[in-house]
Amino acid sequence: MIEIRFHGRGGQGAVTSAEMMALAAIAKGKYAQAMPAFGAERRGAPVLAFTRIDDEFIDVRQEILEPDVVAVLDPTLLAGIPVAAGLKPGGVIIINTHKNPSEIKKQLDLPTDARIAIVDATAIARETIGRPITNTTMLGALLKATGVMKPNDLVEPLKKRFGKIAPRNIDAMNRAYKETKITKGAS
Amino acid sequence: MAQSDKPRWQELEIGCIVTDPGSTRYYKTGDWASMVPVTDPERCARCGLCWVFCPDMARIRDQRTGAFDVNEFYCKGCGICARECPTNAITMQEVTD
Amino acid sequence: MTRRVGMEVSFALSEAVKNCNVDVISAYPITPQTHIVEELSQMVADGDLDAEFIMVESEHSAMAACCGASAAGARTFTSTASQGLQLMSEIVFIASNMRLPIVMAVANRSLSAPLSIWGDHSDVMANRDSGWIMFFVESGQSVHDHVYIAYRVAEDSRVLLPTMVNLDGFQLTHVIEPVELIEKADLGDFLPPYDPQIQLNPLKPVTMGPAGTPAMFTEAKKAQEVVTWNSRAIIDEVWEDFGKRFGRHYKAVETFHTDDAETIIVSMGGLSGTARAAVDKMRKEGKKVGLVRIRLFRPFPAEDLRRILSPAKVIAVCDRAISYGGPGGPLCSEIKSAFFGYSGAPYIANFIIGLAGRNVWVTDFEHIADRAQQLVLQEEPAPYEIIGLRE
Amino acid sequence: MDINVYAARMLPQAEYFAPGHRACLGCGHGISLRLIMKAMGPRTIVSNATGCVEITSSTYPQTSWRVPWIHVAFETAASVASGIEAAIKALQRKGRYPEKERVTILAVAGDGGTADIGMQGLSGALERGHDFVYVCMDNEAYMNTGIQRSSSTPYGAWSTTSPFGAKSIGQKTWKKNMPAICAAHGIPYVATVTPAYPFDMVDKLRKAKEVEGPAYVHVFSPCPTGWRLDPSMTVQIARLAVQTGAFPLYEIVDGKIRVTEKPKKLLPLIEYMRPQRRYAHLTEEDVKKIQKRVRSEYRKLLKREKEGY
Repeated sequence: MIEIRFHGRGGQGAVTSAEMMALAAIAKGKYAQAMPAFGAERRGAPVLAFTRIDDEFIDVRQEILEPDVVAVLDPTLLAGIPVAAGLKPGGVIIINTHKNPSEIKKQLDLPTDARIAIVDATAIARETIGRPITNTTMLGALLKATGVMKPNDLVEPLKKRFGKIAPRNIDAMNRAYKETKITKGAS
Repeated sequence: MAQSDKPRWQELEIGCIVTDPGSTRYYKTGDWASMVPVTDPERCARCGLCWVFCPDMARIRDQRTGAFDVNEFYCKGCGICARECPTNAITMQEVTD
Repeated sequence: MTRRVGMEVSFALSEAVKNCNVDVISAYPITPQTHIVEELSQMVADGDLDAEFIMVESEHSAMAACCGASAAGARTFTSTASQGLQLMSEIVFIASNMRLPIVMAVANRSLSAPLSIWGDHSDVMANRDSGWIMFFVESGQSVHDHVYIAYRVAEDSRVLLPTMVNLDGFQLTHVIEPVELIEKADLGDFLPPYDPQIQLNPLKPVTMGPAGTPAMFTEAKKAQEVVTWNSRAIIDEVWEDFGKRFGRHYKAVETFHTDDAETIIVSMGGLSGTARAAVDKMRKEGKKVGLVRIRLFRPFPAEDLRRILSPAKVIAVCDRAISYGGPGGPLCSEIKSAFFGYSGAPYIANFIIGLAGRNVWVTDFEHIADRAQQLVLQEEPAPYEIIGLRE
Repeated sequence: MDINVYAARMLPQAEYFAPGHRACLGCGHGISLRLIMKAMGPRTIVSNATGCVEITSSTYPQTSWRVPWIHVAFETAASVASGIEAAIKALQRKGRYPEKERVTILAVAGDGGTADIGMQGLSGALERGHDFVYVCMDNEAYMNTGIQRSSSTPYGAWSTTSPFGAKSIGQKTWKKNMPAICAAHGIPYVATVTPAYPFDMVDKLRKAKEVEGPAYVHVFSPCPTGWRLDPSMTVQIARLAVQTGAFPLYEIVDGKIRVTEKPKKLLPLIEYMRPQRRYAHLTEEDVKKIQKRVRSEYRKLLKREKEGY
């Protein structure tokens, strides 16, 4: 089972990212689960969302404390939120940032042999979608960093969810898939 | 104590519905009356106002004469008919056994 | 054929309501039930569901309108949660004695105060004695299936009782997961059109909901009690038929690894999944732990529970509600009374978990199993314990 | 002779509300319900709130109703009616309702079930525009439970929970204006009626029935028991209520008011109050004060009628 935790701010679409991953996995015949952390938070507040993907029926319904993958949709979260908390050894953290990996590494408390994937999702989203909404862009980075599915697998769920603006979101995902850089994390 | 004249639980309708419409017609409210209206058929104008104003449907019209009189099975003896009768044809009298 | 899709559990529920071809929906929005009524509104707006949707001004009116609609012979649906269930509670009790086969999905949520939008079983437990048949489901699939099952049971002429499908707020309602949708065509004659036994109809007038004097009230309640117990046979029959048709087999009490278990965790609703994962883990570690999931809460499956739980040494009952100043959790007190007077009862420990959506982890269930085994060694029976409490 | 003499013969003979009901002797509801049901006819379904009407007409295993009738709870007459209306709409559309013609849905509730506990449900049903007739059987207090005040109890009246005493005049508030509240929902028909004017009552209820959408009819229905009144005076007191201006008869059709009974000169209010011992404790001053208010309210109605709103 792969467990993914998304960090974002209310309104940035972290929940949508989690849902798109689950829907794509289910469409491929896998078992998957997506859920938000059920807070009372409103637009702008830090939020969490979770996705589980497995080949077998998923029993657990708890939130994810020890993720295999963490995706951070908003670079400003790094300052206040321990986004890497519980990240499994060998896990991967994907961060939307224009900074370079060594700068980012200093801000994070990473387990041994964790990997860092970085992508300037905000820039890509701005250029491709026209708005700094990074949820679909970050999906590209997530796919690149984990290999759990191919960008093509997300096309149908994205089309269904985004309708007319789906092509731009798919472009953003594909571009992020290409531009994501993965490095080893803590030594 | 068993109440043998009442239905047993097995005999109740689904959801205690009542399937006989208007079945209170079997219930004698005439017992309540301490007064009873007595109508003078000579003075009765056959207007039917007593029938209109009776809360208990206790005014009946004589098919032959058209005059109105009391149905003692239902009449509770309120006296509205006597008070409303435009020709003062009705008087209230005490019920005697 | 059934179609396997990923969807939010609230939508899987709404799909089933649509496929049941309900005639009237009457509901008032409340978190975490909102996605259900939003989806159903859209279905009606799109013409996918030919029903009257009464957007009432309160849950009290929601249930009252359901009573009117059901009495007029309509297949009727509503959904609520928490404060909403409490507000309509007066009418919830009336619907059952009037034998109106309304189906209601309750997105279980805690009761104020303090105000909480998050899930537990306080709402349904406060309506425990309302005379409704009560199912508890634990996955999107069982939610979807139990809408069909609920209508089939409720409308059976031998039953005619309102039926509640309890699904945990957020932990089920807001989760996306795979569901095999039963399409209308697959449903076949599993759910025949509703043929009302009693109906408000000018061609055959009946009086419904008359005043009951002391001379008949007791008989009316006895009749209600008997029909509620008798519904169990029909529920089993419907589950069996459902299993044959759709391959998913449901029972009043479902078991995992209970045969040789020394410790059995008892759970109800959405947290059963996490409990099952915990039991799997403990089994791998060689611990003789099993799990019982109670799917049917009313009529209460006391006999099934006695049979299944008797061989174990320790039972750990998990409640998501407290009976203040009473015996702890309502589920546990029912299980204890199911055993009272029977010889060879196991030790029964009670744990309060997941109040107002408090996370319950696999490790919590491991702790519950361990703790129950410690408690059995104590001389005095222990009162309930609250899991995850800061003290 | 009174116009009502001819009216009697023009009323339908059929009774849909049966005798043998357990209402008090001289009960205004008995007269009103008979007349209401004559106007509604046999193709009617009644949703009844808990109250005097409900309890005296449905003592299991008997019923006074010859039409389909349902009682759910105290505050639910309108919401249950909405459910019935929606169900019949859906079932007729789907060809699954035995009656193919238009069915009249009648909600019946007392003043407590309307102006107090049932107000929210009524407002909701009016706002949603269900096709139904709502009748408020106003006997100006909770009579079923033993004469407790409601918001429909008139100023100064005694009740068991608005007693008069050294520091109390009795009811301290003016009667809530339910017809105005209902009219404010913009519904097509609102009317006030009383059994002393039976022809007017049946006429208005027929209009209420015919109109599409919600109709609200406020029935001034004297309660000899609660008003401490000679039971033979039920009709007379209702007539006096109209003639003194205490309860004016009017209708509001699509927002326009028409006063349907206009006494040439209003009688002194004391003639209406004197026979009712619920007012016996009032001083002359009190009566003057109440009459002043009654007359100013009545003038307001006439002004509204004249100005056409």
